[in-house]
Amino acid sequence: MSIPDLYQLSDLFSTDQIARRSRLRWFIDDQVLHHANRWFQEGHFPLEQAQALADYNVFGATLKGYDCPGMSYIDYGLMMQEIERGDSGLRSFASVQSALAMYPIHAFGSEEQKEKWLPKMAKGELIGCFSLTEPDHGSDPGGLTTVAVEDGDSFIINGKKRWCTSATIADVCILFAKLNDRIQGFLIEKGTPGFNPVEITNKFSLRISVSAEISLEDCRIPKANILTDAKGLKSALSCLNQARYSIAWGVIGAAFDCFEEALKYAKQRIQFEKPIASFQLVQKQFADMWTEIVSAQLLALRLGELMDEGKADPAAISMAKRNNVRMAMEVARQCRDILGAVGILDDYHVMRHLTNLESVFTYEGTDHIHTLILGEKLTGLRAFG
Amino acid sequence: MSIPDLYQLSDLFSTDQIARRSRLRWFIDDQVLHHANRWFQEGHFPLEQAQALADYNVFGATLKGYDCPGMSYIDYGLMMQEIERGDSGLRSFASVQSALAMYPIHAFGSEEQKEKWLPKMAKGELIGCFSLTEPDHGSDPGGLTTVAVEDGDSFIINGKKRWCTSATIADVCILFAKLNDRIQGFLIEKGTPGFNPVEITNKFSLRISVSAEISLEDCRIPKANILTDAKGLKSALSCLNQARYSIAWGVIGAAFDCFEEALKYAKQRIQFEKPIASFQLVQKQFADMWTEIVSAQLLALRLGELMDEGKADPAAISMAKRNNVRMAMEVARQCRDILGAVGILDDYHVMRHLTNLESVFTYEGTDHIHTLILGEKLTGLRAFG
Amino acid sequence: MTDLYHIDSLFSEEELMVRDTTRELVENELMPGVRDWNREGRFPVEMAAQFGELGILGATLDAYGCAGVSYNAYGLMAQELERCDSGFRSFTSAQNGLVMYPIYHFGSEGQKEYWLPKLATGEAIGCFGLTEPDFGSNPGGMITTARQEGHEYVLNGVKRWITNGTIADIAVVWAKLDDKIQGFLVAKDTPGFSAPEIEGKWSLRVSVTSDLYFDECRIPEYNLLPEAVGLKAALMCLNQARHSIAWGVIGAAIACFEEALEYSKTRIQFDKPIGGFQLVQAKLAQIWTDITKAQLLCHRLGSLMDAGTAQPAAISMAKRNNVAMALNTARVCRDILGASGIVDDYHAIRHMNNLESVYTYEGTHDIHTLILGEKLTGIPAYK
Amino acid sequence: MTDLYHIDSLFSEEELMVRDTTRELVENELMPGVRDWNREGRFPVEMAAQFGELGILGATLDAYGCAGVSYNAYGLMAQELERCDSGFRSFTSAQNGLVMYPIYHFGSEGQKEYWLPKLATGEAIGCFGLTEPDFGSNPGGMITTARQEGHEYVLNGVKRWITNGTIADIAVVWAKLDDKIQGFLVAKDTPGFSAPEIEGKWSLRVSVTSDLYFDECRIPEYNLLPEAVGLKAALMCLNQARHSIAWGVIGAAIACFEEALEYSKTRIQFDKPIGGFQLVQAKLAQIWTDITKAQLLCHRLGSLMDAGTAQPAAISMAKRNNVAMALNTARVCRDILGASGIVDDYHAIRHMNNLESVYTYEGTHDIHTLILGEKLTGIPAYK
Repeated sequence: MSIPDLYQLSDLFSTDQIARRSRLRWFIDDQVLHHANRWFQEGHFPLEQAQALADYNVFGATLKGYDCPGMSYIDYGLMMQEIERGDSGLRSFASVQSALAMYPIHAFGSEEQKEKWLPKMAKGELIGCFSLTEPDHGSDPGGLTTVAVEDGDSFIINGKKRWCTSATIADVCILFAKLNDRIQGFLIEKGTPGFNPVEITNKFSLRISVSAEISLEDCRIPKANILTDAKGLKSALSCLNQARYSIAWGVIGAAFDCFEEALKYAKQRIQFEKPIASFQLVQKQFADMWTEIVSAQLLALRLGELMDEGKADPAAISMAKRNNVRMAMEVARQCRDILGAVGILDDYHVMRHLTNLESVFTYEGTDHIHTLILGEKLTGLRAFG
Repeated sequence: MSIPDLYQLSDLFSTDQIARRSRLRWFIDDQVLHHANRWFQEGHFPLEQAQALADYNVFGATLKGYDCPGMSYIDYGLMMQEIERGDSGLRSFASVQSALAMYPIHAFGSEEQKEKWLPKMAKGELIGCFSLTEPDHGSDPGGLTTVAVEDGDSFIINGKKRWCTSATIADVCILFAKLNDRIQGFLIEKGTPGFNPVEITNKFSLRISVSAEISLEDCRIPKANILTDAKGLKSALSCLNQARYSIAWGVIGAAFDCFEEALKYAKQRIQFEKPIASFQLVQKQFADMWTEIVSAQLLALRLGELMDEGKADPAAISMAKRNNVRMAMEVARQCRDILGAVGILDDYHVMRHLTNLESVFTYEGTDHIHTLILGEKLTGLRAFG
Repeated sequence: MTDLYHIDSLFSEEELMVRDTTRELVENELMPGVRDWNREGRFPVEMAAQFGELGILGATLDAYGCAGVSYNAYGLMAQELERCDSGFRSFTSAQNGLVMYPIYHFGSEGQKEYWLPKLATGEAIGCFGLTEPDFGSNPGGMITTARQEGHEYVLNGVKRWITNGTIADIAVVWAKLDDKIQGFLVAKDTPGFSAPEIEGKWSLRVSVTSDLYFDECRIPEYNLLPEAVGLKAALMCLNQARHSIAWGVIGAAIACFEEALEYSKTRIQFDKPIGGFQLVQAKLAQIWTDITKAQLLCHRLGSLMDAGTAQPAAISMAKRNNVAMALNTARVCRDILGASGIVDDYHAIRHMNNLESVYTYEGTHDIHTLILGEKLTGIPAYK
Repeated sequence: MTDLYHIDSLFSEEELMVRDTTRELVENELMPGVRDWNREGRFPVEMAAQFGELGILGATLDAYGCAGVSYNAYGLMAQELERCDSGFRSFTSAQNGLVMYPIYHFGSEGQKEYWLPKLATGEAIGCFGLTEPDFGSNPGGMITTARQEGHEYVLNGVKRWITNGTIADIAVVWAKLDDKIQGFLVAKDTPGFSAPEIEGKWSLRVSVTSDLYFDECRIPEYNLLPEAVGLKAALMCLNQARHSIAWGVIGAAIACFEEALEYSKTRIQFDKPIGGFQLVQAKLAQIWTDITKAQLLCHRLGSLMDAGTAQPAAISMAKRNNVAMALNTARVCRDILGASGIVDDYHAIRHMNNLESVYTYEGTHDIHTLILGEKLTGIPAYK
């Protein structure tokens, strides 16, 4: 990386962590960044490359047992950062596999469910997805209307879901529905009749990632497919916290990639007979961005320590998700500006990151929702819902 | 403190550090905050209270030997934070005593100078000041025009200095002048004929602090009063780095005080039959400020570690000074807004902090200068001077 | 300030003359004293007569000794006054929009004939008591009461943040009469009425701000303002004041801008004027643009007010935008002045502190945000 | 959008009619297709004739088949076109400001008579070659050359970021002739001249952007534009284009604003429309204010241009301010749309991406900053 490590953050990582980061970086450089703009143009999700991430112990990174890597949250965060240097869509896929599919099975599933799914998911042989959001219930998932009813040895599920990452390629879907008026998680296997995911194709953002709508029409699943220990909305939200954590790290990677690209360009681009990097206005942009990136790294790192110690308050995760995504968006926008006219071309990565981050700003809790989570934590007063 | 420690930063400090911080906080609450608004109105610097800081090992905190405390940079930073919770002017006084007077004597002085001055300065019995800036040379101190010439066993100094904190109350002034066209440091004792400090009285900002102009008219000092090991502008700048470090920590304290005051007010102030803290717009302000405060703490803390290890790049200090002062100003402004009409009264502290921070933004390297230091570090290209 | 958008040519000859006369008064009488008045925390009440002479008081009203100029002419007066200090504009906004306007529109013929000529000359000074300690953004919740007893009304309650309160000869006071908001006139020295000044302000020091206390305060029946019924009447007065604020703060912004620009051209660092550095030019360029837009907004608003077609939300938009603009301008200019910017040899920091009050009063920034939000969405979000 | 400042009443009947006719064309012919054109990355060149019919092409010029409307009328046209997509306004800005304007002002009578009527009907399309790969903000440094050989000029060099290049029948090209900048006309299919399209744009996809290559390209002597001498002539063209940009982006902003406002009123979360939440109202209030100010700025600018008194810095101020305003508006609206905002069922994200180009082209934001800075301080800080 060409950005000086001004706060010597590398010293805060172990040799192992650095080595692991380097290997993954090489993979992303070689196998992802070279193709990302084409994939983005085509709206193509590179499933094989995504599965190859298993070799780097990305999937279920922090989970213990069941052939999962059992690494630290900081290990996990660093990997997410490297993956999102490649693309936010690819990182979204990895977040979903780890935080939203494997995590709930690990946390709330039966022994049988864990043994059946987790080892193969950790290897990337099976893909998972997570379905909570509905067309009319985004920020207020508690209002969801998908319903499960008991019928002999089965549950029958009906409803509509939206914005479900990986749904059309997933082997298993962790889906939340109301059973006797209480939110409950279920495992739905690929190909179950009545489970119909349809890809959303007209996206401008996260085009290297599958998003889908799902209609559930009398979808019948065996009773054994209930997530035994999942209790109410709280369990679903605990998955989101895992995902939000990975976002807080990931977007730093997107910011890095933009920053490096813009810095390189600014040093080479000559105007008025000198590099534009020598102009005060441009230096101001870099100084602002650099400071924000370092601050975001420190925030993510401290949060990782707290996660490893099992002490992170959900509001702490909200603070990092909100701050770091804002930071990355601002960096992408400033870098696009520095690149000038060429910044809109797919010769460069900035515009892809810029549009991707629009989704990241909105998903897993919008900026507003995290604002109000912090507000409530601080004041004890709830200003939403 | 009523702000939840969301990132559990207290765990990062030792029991000793926490205890020391608590003692100093009690002193500031009891001896400073109760009187600060009055002192500010009167433009009064409370010299006795300032000297009492010696009991808390504030002066020359990080220096070793000569009865100095020999503490860590993080110890020092925490103290500066607590002092500036009280007032930026008081912290400025402490910064000058430690970083700009004791530090250069310790780093560049002769053995005799050290023994003469440091023990008594550490005890607060003697006060020091630092004089580099001139009326026409603020951001470019290299252009200074004050001149020293040899004359037998003396140097004779002529010139004009400005914005010299503590000058009228100081027992010794570390003053920079050109000797044979090279910048050199000198010790000038109080009462030396031709050394004439005059207080600047029409300030709106830092009114609990003495700022002065100094005119030097054939000011004759003994040859022994040269700072032997001070070599050029670089030595002067190394003092500024010490001071900037203390600012990066200090302003967090000012931000804390504003934030706590506004939070308390917002929870109690009823409008439309509910506390204004329950309004979304107000919660957004708190969420933004809180995030920035935590980030600033992490930045200062990491910088402190680097200082303790002797590895801090000057640009790293610039990043923290610039970011944290901006943060504190924004916090003060937002808090003033939250306080509404009462925010302009001296029943509250916010407006005092707000105006103080205007000076802090400018001094010890303006925001622009630090911007361009970061720009140069990053691009290798110098956009100023 | 270079008039890049030829904004002067949008005004009539008469409007420009009004502006220039006001500017002359400001330059000759106010600017030389403002530094000391600010230090002392004193409003030079002796200036009121001079404001009266120039037709500034009750400027937009017809007859009863008032000048009857256009809203844009009055706006230019406010701009010139606030170019010196927000305190002078505050005095005028209160006298004109909050005292003379309600007497003119809601008063009896007798009330008009008695008070308006004196107020127009500055012989009498007025204040406006609506805000209460616990009811700032939500004046409808007020708890000051009036009850009728024979041929008198008896007032009880407290008002706060009242500009001119301590120096006023007459107060327009709002209280609940049989649970309905009603306006009254209360003369200085009425028993049971007192108006002590609020001390310790770090903002608007060249302005008098007071509490009003009513303790079984008895006023004659004919001091009821007959048409001043309901909160709406009070809000109409506030709209008048907000118009003058939107204009006035442009003056504060221009003063800061001109000072900082001049400084940037003469302050040498690294062997050239700091105005030659890109970072400084970026700041100057932005605030110049912001001032220009604020001028256009105000000019348009004044035209709508003259035509009687300005909606209250249009006034909210201008008050909210222009005060935020001026506050930001003052801060940026303070920064450009560097260390010098903290001493009162320069005006920027005084304006900066003043504008903190202006940002809050006559509807906080957030309240105007929600007025616009309601206008757009149809949904009130105050609560 | 509620016209809170009665801005419509600032325009003449004729100007409003021009706007409404353009709006009708946009609604009927452009809006239904724009989503697909954007997906395909295609400019529907067949629309040019319809623009011609409505008098949009060469709108402000007199005679030679041009409509001769006011700058404000033309501005309103630009606004309506960009309400659909910045690509349409870009096409028009190039055709009008950068091709027809220089032919009209710098061309010979023969050039005018031959080209202007065809360009005005849309039968011919033009482009403007000034920017080079290494000379964007600093066009004076260009390295494209022209040399005279007998009755011909021979051009060598490369131009970049040329709107309409690949579809143009005629290019206005700037090159150094004896070291002095000079304008020429180069017709399509001239040997040695090629104009391949730039691929891979994620912005302005409904617009053709091209390189122009000149490799010993020979043009007849009479294709020199006689009065197009020096960089100043080229910059005069840019000022024309910038005026239309300043107007156009208001349309993009309005489109985003209206879409987001409508969405906020119908999207229910926590049992109420999100438009009822304070945080959403704060965003809507701010962008509404910003659009209103941009409209007033443009209206004033158009009046100055009609009067012939607009300084170039005044145009810079409006281009810089309004594009930044529109870009911010698009971003905020994209945010209000939530997850839906990333699909092209909604317009906001397309406008947002388009405006990234508009922020950069015809003088980047920073360059206009420094133009204003120089105007204020007298000191150029470009270098």
